[in-house]
Amino acid sequence: MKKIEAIIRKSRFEEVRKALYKVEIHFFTYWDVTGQGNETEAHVYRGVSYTASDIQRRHISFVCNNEYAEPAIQAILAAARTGEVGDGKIFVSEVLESYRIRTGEQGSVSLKENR
Amino acid sequence: MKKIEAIIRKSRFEEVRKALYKVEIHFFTYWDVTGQGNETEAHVYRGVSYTASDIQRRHISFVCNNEYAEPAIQAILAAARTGEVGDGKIFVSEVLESYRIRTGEQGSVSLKENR
Amino acid sequence: MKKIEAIIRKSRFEEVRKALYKVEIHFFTYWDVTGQGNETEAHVYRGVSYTASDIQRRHISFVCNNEYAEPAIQAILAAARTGEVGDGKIFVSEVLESYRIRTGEQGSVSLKENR
Amino acid sequence: MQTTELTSQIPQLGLTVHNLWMMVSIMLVFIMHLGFSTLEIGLTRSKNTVNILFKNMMIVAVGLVTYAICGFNLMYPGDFGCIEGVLGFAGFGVGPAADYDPLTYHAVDGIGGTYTYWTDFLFQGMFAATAATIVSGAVAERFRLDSFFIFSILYVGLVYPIVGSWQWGGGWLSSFSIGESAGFHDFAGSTLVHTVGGWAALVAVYLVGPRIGKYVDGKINAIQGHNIPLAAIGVFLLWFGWFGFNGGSVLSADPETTSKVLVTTCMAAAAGALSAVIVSLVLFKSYDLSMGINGILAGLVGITAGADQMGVMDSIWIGIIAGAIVVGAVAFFDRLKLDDPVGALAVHLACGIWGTLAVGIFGAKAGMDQFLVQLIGLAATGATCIISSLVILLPIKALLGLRVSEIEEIEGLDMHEHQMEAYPDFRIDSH
Amino acid sequence: MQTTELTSQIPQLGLTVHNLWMMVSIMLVFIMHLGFSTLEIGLTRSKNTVNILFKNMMIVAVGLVTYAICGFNLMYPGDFGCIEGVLGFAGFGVGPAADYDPLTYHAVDGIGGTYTYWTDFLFQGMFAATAATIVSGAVAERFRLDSFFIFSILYVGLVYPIVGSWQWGGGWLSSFSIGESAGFHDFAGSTLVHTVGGWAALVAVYLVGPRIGKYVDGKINAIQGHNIPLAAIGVFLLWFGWFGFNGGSVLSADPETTSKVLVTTCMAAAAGALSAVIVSLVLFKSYDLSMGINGILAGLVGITAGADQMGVMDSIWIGIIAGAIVVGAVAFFDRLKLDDPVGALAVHLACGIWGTLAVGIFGAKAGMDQFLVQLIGLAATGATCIISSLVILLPIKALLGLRVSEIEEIEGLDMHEHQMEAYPDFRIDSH
Amino acid sequence: MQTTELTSQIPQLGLTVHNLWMMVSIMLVFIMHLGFSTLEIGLTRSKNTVNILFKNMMIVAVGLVTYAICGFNLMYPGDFGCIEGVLGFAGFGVGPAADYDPLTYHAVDGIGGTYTYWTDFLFQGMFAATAATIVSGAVAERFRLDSFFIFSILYVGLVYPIVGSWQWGGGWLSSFSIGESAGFHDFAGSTLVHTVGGWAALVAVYLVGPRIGKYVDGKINAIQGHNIPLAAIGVFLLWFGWFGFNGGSVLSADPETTSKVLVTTCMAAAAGALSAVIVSLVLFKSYDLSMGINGILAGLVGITAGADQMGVMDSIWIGIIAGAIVVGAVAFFDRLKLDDPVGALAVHLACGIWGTLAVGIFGAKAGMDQFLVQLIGLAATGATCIISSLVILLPIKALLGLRVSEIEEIEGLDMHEHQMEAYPDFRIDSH
Ligand SMILES: Nc1ncnc2c1ncn2[C@@H]1O[C@H](COP(=O)(O)OP(=O)(O)O)[C@@H](O)[C@H]1O
Ligand SMILES: Nc1ncnc2c1ncn2[C@@H]1O[C@H](COP(=O)(O)OP(=O)(O)O)[C@@H](O)[C@H]1O
Ligand SMILES: Nc1ncnc2c1ncn2[C@@H]1O[C@H](COP(=O)(O)OP(=O)(O)O)[C@@H](O)[C@H]1O
Repeated sequence: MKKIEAIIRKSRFEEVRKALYKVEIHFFTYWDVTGQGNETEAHVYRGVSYTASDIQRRHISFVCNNEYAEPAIQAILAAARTGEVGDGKIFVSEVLESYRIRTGEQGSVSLKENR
Repeated sequence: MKKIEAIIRKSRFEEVRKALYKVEIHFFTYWDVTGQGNETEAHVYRGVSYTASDIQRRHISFVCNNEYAEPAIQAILAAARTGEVGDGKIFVSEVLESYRIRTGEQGSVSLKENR
Repeated sequence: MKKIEAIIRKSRFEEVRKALYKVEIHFFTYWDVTGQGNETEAHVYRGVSYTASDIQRRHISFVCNNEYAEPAIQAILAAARTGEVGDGKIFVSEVLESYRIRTGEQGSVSLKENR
Repeated sequence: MQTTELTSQIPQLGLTVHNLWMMVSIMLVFIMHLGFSTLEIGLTRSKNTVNILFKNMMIVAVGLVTYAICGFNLMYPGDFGCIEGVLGFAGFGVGPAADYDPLTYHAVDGIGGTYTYWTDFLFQGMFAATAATIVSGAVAERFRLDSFFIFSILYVGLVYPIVGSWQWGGGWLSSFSIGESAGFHDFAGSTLVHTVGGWAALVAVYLVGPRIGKYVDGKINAIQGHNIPLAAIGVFLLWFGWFGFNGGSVLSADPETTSKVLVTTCMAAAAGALSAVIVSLVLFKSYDLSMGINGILAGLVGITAGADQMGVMDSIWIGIIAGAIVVGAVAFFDRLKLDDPVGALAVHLACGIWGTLAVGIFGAKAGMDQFLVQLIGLAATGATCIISSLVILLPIKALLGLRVSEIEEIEGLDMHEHQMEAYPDFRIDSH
Repeated sequence: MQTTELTSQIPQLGLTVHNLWMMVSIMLVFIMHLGFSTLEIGLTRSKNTVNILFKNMMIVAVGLVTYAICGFNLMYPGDFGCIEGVLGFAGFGVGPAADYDPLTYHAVDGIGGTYTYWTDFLFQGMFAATAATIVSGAVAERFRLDSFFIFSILYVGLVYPIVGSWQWGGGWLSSFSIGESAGFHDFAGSTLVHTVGGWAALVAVYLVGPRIGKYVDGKINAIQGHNIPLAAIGVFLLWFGWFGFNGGSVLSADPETTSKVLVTTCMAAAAGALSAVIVSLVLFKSYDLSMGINGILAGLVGITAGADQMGVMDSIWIGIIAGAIVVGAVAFFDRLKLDDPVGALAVHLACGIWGTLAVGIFGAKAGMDQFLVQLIGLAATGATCIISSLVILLPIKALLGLRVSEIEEIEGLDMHEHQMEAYPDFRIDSH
Repeated sequence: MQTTELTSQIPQLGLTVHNLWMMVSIMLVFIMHLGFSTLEIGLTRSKNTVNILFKNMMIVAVGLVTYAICGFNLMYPGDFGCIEGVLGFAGFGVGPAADYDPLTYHAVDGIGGTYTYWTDFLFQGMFAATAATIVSGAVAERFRLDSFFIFSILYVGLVYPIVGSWQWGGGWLSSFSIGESAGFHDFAGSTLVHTVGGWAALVAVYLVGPRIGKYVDGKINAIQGHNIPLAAIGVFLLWFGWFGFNGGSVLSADPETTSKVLVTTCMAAAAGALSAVIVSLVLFKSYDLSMGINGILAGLVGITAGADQMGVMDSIWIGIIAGAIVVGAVAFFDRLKLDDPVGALAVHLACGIWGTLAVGIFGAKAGMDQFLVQLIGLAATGATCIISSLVILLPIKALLGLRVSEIEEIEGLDMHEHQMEAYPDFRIDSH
């Protein structure tokens, strides 16, 4: 099982969501984070102009069986790209075990569709 | 050391907290996330009814020594379950190292109680 | 590649940011979480005094190449410490792969500076 | 123009001035409903915000309509056809009598007519909804919406005006006297509005039970309100509205009386704030803004019964005592496990009682006889309100239930009763 | 003092009273702009909040200044020098005529002078900005700021006052009659303010197109507003302001008329709220607060044309129908893919039309002739507004464009046009 | 009724009307405190919200009470027993003199009595707290609560009324003249309220030092306010309140003067908004709402000294210049490292000075002599305020300290001084 974490622009979120659907990733969890990176944003406040390198981004995280990982990564890479500095990153790591709380199922079956 | 991540219903949070206490998990970190999954929620807004599959959930995360992992998982499974679609997931992964910032302690001792 | 996760006091955030800069960690992602631990906070609300053990903390997360990990950890340990209960934790885990969305670069090069 | 011609305009001009003041007061009392709304949502959790706003907004509408249908004619029946001094009814609907002349509709000696029929109706109508709003705050976060509205319609449509008629409609209470005392005195409604709302709130809070998590294992937990700025906006707007609530209750723009009423009102509010803050600083070692808010309201409710009778120092004392009472009362009701998220019982019931009694202690009417009259008036109206509330609420409880389901309460009434969130863009960390 | 000396003060005293009421009304109409502001930001997404506030705040400034420069003298030209009954202009700038005497500036039979030149200007100036604000709400979240201001300046500076002059400035509409009817009747501006804003909003919404994500694959999506408490504050403040909008439109403090206008206004608002809530409860099985809010506004807009003509029951019926119309109209405009984030078309256009027609159906002037006059008045003003809006907007569209870029719309106008966030401390989960 | 009988009511009727206007003004000035509250919390960080609300709410209470105890009698001493024209005191407490008659208490030629003793006290009392509120905004986010209240009590209780007595109490400044000039002119308090607050703010800001992180390594950082909608609500309410602040300062409801004052007030506010926005658009290439907000306030403060003297064009010019000044002043104070989170120095001090001087430049009194008188008045009051502030603040600094601890400042005053959060349900990303 792999855990895929992607830090993307909020404005690309809907595209990424759609792309993940296409590769059968229907389950994921996301939250908003602040990213510190290359990109900066111009602000003006009461006559002070300044640039901030803290930029709001969306963090998407999901766990999937190994065979889903590569297509999902490609899907995100394609959907989240604008080509401008600040498009974000994808990280992949290993997950040992997974449980579906509702049924108590364990292992790769717990990641499969089941209503 | 294991990292346990659980994505649960907000309404089950207090139960889960209590259950974790019983298995001696007194330390954890949580934040609110949006989950995309099977469950949908009905909304009405200015005469438009719609269902959303983005549902607010709570993400609990903690790192514990290996022997604590299994009881903690069972505790969450029991406390977070309602039996309805949308109860959430638990993921387990390996952690290489841990530090307590206050004391600089490293390794499994840093996860033990110490006031 | 290593993923470093640190849960720190919000009030130490600026110090930690500076310390990470010094060890050439220019990229990271952070968000606010609630920590459940030893520390408690006193509150008063409409005549009821109570203590809460849910305390707002900041969660910093970044992935770096192996040789950067140790200096980064030491930097955080030094910058985030106040010596009072509640200073937080650092966790280290293994990451399998990393991608830069903008360029599609993969592997350790994707973690290097590139504008 | 001829002198006499001009002079004949004077009564009309007088009516215009006084009526203008009353219309300003109407608006001020109206805006109190916004004050109540933001105060109540500020002091409760975000997950119930839409629900509370819905109640507070609709209660104005329901209040005005029921008052138009029957409330006004129950409260000001003219003569008490049904039971002398206790119950009268001038028929359904509104509209002036055939021989209506605004110049004489409400004429004050030495002043002349002071307002029109329409002003009268609207001013009273705006007051009416207040009583139900008080209940809404006290039972917030767990009361069923439908049950609340059934209760409100009956309470605002029937109980409030009937009790009100005893005093303001010229019923038995207005002429009830002991010894020297010249009748029950309730200038702007410490009893007739605030305790009438407060008693119903008490019964409703008792019947519906506390919120989940409020009293656990004998411990009192604080359930914090989610938006203190909104609560602060609420209390400022309520103070603002009270200029009309008390100022308008003079029923004319008489300069000396109205301006003095504004002074006593403001001094009581200021004193209430200071006293509540100082008392809670001593007790809890903290500058407790939530108590400061309650202290202002305590002072305002406390002065309401006697705002026209008090001197400056009297009103400061009334405010100081009200501020202390409210701190004690919040703790007291908590001790009794009467869970009142916004402190409505402490403010409206406890300080409404205090304000009514204060007329017998401070100011122009002070005296043992007056004190007794006030006490009896309180007892009579209190008993009536408690009994009526039970008579209305118990059947509702049996048929519909008063309380939402547990899951609804935990996940919030907004999502379940309204399928809407108050703050969809914000990350909420609901508690 | 001598009797005659005293008596000679009566006209001045009358002027003072009536003028005082008008000044109170000015303030109330002013505060409506705060109401519009919070309503509009409440019903839109957090990422566009600064933008909407900027528009609403600056529109007051722009409105007042353009009205001072030319609007006032276009709307109240005295005589129609240019085209009889259609277009007149009394010159740039403001200031009373040489022979100005406040006692006769606006004298009402049997009452005398009721306000000064300055009161007149400011009251009308506060009204003027309202029309542009209506447009602002309807095109929120995607309209360019510069294009909006160019449009507003021209529309508030020219179109609004010219159309207004036809009726309130004594132009052709004010004396237009069919059969028995005594001229077009628009008491406080259902047509002249609300539909004038509404038609422009319709054209602008059509030209600018819907927000991204609103209509996808033939499906209508709800884009929730981000702050329901602010929307609720808005609607309360608008109701509050309407006391002055309608009450001040009496143009004197005449006690009987003003107080009755306040009653009809409030009853229509209350009825509108109840009706919209009940209709949407039946249709959507949900207590829809957002519709309750629209219902109140619907009732208020609906009563505005005939607030002085209606009885209590008439105003309740007008409110009930307005409340039902608004629910239908929201769905109707959505069906037409006219995306209106705050419901301005449903409230101001649909209910403005309804209110104008209602004068021919309910109340003192009801009758077929009057109905036709109202209809023709609506048609004439509507056509003028639509054409003028096109004439102004099409060139702007060609030169500057009406719409912000896609990325700007997705990331929010706040960051792009203002480089500022509305809530920097809060975690926003923008949608 | 007999003609003479009726006629005898005229003076009383006049008093009623004028007093009514003053009571309306009292309410409007009162609601300014809500405006200040939401403006200040909007422009500061969420972690200090409860603290600021606490200060703003309690300052009203403290202001009214200290004004009742001694302020009123210091400001309007009747005769200057202590130092002729400089210091007088009519004793502790409030209450009219034995021979008090409202008909003559404040009689204006040709108008008669215009308000009662009570109205006078309350109107002045509402003004008094304003000065301390100005300070509260400027030192927000780092000043100790206890030190602030000690300062406020002394400043509002002693300095404000003594300085005020020089002009409004009939002291030396009111009759000070050079050449042709007819005495210092400060209609509604550009000097006596706004700069009196502003100078104290300047001293306090200087003594307490900037917020951590504001000036780092010679760079000026922006510390954004957390809730722009609240700031916008604040500025609208302040404008609304200014109708009473300036309108009430006419001290009667005289129709021509009051309505013209409202016009000049509104035009200056509108012009200030436009000018500040345009200037900052040119300088910073951004539609800066925060500057628009300051521009409105700048215009309002600027017109306050001469609102009764100006024509429409004068007031527009005053507003335009004030709007430009405020943009420059914000940058200027930042350059001096005087950290003022809400721009109180730029608005109240800089534009208060501008407004005072403008009386010598624009309007009916313009002239070199008048300009000099205004300048000297400014210098005298300014010196007094600065010295008094130092005399009060330095001992407080020595004994208690002015500033909270570093950890308290970083984590927020709310948690440390109040143990309460403003938004417990929201995820805060504090900065
Ligand atoms: N090594 C990292 N660990 C965690 N988050 C990262 C890392 N590198 C980048 N990010 C996240 O990705 C975002 C975009 O990165 P940035 O450097 O601005 O652009 P780019 O990747 O296009 O060079 C950052 O804001 C940050 O949130
Ligand atoms: N593979 C996954 N990766 C990350 N989060 C997941 C995954 N599967 C489910 N979740 C989270 O769990 C929540 C509940 O899942 P859902 O499919 O709705 O119910 P159930 O698990 O009962 O079938 C989702 O909203 C999502 O936040
Ligand atoms: N094992 C853990 N897993 C996840 N988070 C933890 C763990 N231990 C501590 N934390 C986080 O660190 C914070 C500080 O820990 P605490 O026990 O209060 O202080 P200390 O580490 O100084 O003893 C907690 O609030 C919690 O957020």
